Amino acid sequence: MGKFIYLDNAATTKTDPKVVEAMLPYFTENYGNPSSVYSFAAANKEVESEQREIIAKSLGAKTNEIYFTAGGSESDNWALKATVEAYADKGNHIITTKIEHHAILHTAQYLESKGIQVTYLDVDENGLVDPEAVRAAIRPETILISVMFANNEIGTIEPIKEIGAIAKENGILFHTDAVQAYMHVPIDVEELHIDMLSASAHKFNGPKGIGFLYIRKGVKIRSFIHGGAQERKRRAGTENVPGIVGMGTAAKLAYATLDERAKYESELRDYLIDRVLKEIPYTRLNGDRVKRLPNNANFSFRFIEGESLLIMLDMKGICTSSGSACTSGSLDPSHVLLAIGLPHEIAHGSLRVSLSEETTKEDIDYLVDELKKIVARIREMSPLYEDFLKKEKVK
Amino acid sequence: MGKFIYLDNAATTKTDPKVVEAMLPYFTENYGNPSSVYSFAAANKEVESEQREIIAKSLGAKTNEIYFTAGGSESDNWALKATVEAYADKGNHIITTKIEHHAILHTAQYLESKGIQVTYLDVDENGLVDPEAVRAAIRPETILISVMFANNEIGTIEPIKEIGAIAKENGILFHTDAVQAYMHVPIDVEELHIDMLSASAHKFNGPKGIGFLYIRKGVKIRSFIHGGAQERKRRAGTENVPGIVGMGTAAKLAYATLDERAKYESELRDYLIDRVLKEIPYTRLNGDRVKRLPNNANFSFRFIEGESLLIMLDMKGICTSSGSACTSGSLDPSHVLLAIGLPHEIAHGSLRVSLSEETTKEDIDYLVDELKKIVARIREMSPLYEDFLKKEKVK
Amino acid sequence: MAYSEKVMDHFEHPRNVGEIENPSGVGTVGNAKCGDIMRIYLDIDDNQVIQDVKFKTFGCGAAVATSSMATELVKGKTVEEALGVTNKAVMEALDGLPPVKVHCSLLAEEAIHAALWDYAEKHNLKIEGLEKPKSDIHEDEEEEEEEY
Amino acid sequence: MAYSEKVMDHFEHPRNVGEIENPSGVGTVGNAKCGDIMRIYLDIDDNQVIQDVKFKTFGCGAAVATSSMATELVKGKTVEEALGVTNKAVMEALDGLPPVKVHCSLLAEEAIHAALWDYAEKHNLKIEGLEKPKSDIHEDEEEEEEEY
Ligand SMILES: Cc1ncc(COP(=O)(O)O)c(C=O)c1O
Ligand SMILES: Cc1ncc(COP(=O)(O)O)c(C=O)c1O
Repeated sequence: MGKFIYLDNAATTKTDPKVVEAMLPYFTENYGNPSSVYSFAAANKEVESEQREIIAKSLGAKTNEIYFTAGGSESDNWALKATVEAYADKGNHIITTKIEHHAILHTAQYLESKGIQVTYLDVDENGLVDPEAVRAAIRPETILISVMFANNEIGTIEPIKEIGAIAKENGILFHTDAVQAYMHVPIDVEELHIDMLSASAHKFNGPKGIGFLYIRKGVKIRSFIHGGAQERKRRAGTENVPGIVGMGTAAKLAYATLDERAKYESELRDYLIDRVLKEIPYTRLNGDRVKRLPNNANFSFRFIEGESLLIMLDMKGICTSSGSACTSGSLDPSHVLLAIGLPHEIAHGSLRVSLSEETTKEDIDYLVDELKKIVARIREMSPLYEDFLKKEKVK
Repeated sequence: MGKFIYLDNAATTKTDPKVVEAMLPYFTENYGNPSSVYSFAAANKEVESEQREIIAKSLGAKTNEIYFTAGGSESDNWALKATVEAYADKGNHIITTKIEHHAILHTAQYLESKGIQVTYLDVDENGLVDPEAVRAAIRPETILISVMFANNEIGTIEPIKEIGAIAKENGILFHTDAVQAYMHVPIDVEELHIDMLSASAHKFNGPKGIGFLYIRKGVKIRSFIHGGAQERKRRAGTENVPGIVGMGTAAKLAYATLDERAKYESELRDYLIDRVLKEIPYTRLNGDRVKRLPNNANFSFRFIEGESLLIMLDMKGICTSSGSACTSGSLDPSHVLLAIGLPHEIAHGSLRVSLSEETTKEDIDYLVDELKKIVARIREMSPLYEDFLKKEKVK
Repeated sequence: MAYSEKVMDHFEHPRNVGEIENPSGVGTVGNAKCGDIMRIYLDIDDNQVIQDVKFKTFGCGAAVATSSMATELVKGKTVEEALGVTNKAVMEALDGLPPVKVHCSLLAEEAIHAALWDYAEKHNLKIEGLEKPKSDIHEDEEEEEEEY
Repeated sequence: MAYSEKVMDHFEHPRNVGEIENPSGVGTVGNAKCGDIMRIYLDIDDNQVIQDVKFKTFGCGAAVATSSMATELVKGKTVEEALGVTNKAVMEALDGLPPVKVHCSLLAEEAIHAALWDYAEKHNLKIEGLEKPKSDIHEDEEEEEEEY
């Protein structure tokens, strides 16, 4: 095998070997069901509590405000659907944005089919939500504002604090999908007035299939998955102890390195952005230049379709994505890129590069060098580029 | 540490070390998101398919009828809630039983709060549902029958084939919660006319936090967790690849040994039942003597409360349970034991012993010997036993 | 269950299990439906000092431990002093109880009161501050999750 | 994406990429909105034999591979034979396509037809069996999951 450079950390991350090590005893040794009476298993309840505490601390939350789920999608579904149900007497309107992940967007559309009113806020050309637009969208019957912390495709970080303050002022619950942001930027639920927050372990070097929903004490939502009395009766199902330990361990490790990681990755990211914009013509950066996840860069190369680009990069041992992983295979261009105003043919030609702390400057140099060649090669093959050149000549 | 005898395999099982070994590469090496384009990650799509095939084969189902979930509770919630939604024009009545797991029971109660009509069928003193009672409960507006394959507390195996036939005859969907039965008794969804089936990996030496819902092709239910296009657009969320591989591997191993395991365990179970009933007075076996899970025994000891019994057994290194794990900590006696007609004070004194293929005759002998002493000791302390003896004397 | 060591000790080695023949007072509280029944026997001398105390309990680990501790706490005390032994005192002496088990300590307090009431009735006494005990304290219980 | 080796080969080494100056016929189909555009250039001699063919494609891996394969299949054929090159033939020659990518093979067939139509119009010919091509075949698409 030749080169292997993984630059798709926004899709998923490598589980840290230390995390796996921490999980291992809970498969074959301490495998007991935490709800059991005997000490062998009941000890796992304690272990769970410790993980909950690690996570709570990282958010400025209380231990009993953290509820384990099977991942970001479940957390998002829970937050939206259960809020709508619990606050039905208060109103039937929710506010979200056009650039949410499908876990929010499709859930909101589902709720619309059940008679809920949904406002999907526009964003500006950098993907930013205007807090004043949030305020303007509030109605007497608004029960929930859900705005993602940072966008998974273009990396833009939203003005969460401002939106949180508006929500609080108006007595409306505020949920944020922080799946991309948690453990990549600092988050304090008190300071930001966040009432609910979704996260997923596999986005910060934890295992897949485990996540959590932070629910502020006093928020009256009930279960999304009904059954046993786990998670203070709010989320049924035998606890995924190895997964929980994996997520807790990953959170502990990631929290300790948050600042230095962010610094390292954002410098590398800026180096990447600068080189690409300078060296490859007809290219734009998507997302805000400054209010941006430390590990995210997203480009559009005109006259180029994304999948070809990805496959050619793959042939050079480079893993990247176009749009979000979940929608690849679909024929539609990214709803996020359309929302920031890109025309269809440009939206089709986007590339997301998401770094990790293991990414090196050499990796980035290799990427950019290959990218230049590949973009040139695909453009050679593109009828759109042909037409463009012909028009240029005429001028 | 002294003795350690795990006899609570109905609560959860040890993850097979071979299963863990199979999972390991998917944490730190093949960690790619299966929805990604590049070959490194896309290969995981294949791997997933293989697991799906193993499971489909074990049920006589087709590969694309297996949908991965986060466990039995999610599968149960999905089956009930999505059916009610998808078949709303057909009707608003579902039929289930009084002895279902809370994942079904609480979901059904939730649906009642949304205006769905639910019939909870009685069972006989052995916990058996009468197929004719199912037939009698059918109304023109009945859209779903959900009867568990085998009960998690008392181990009774329900007449699934007869119920399946009745459902089919009447054109009504049939779901079965097979969380306790799958990989413990043979199941063929064609032969038994099952339209949907829930299972959970940690009940057959797979990992926690992963399960599946079998959905017969043609059943029109949609997503319960909305979002990305995973699982043929029916269940969103980045696939839990290690979990899926763990479940597939566990299913493969368990399927290969199903018959011999069932034979071994049921012989041991019968030995246990015979000894206990013979050697401990004022004791009854709960659940059907013959139509019973190979690894389940459930007893009621009069004048005794279950938790004390469990703790004393725990002190002897024996892990067992009383009622189901999920409800321990609650003060209510098991709804299953009440449904088979036990009075409250007897329902409080039940003990579930669930074996595995690792359980030995020596383990059982040790258990019974300790049990005799402990039961005697607790009865000595019991005011109910005191009253009973006084009454006996008067006679 | 996360019982304290003290609870486990009193569960494993319960003090004062048994009956007293011809007790000065006996009280039984709780009911089988809820899963715990406690019976306390008191032997009280002419100076209203509790000379001996025994119990029988049908119930969980906490029920046994609180019965045991309650008997220890009232033994050798006067009736008046025994009345002051609250469920809080029992809990503290046991280094605490899990929230779902707090009702056991209430039951233990109530069992003592019931035995004292029986003593008072039998001896035609009026004990200051002693009310007719409820036989079942479960109605007082609260859900753990108060906010929803 | 699970492309066959053949698809990958044609994607990595596409045959007949380029333009033909003064082509006998040229056809462009698809649209940028849907993410694929194919343009086929034909050089057809007086005996209606396709002497040369070139393509340019904006699109995914399958779009490039089907364009490449389609040009290979029509090269050296007569116009009539070329008309018989269906999307099925292209798919088979590529050892199949993932279900979501079948439309690419339809697009390739359509691009050939469009170029032939252009050739026919320019030369005032009527080609038996050739209909005016749709520029966009996406309307024919089906959801993968037919049953719900
Ligand atoms: C019959 C039955 N159904 C459903 C479940 C729920 O499965 P899980 O805890 O894996 O969500 C269980 C076990 O807990 C069970 O025994
Ligand atoms: C912003 C955002 N929300 C939600 C999700 C869903 O998380 P998961 O796939 O872990 O369910 C993702 C990632 O896939 C995401 O990036």
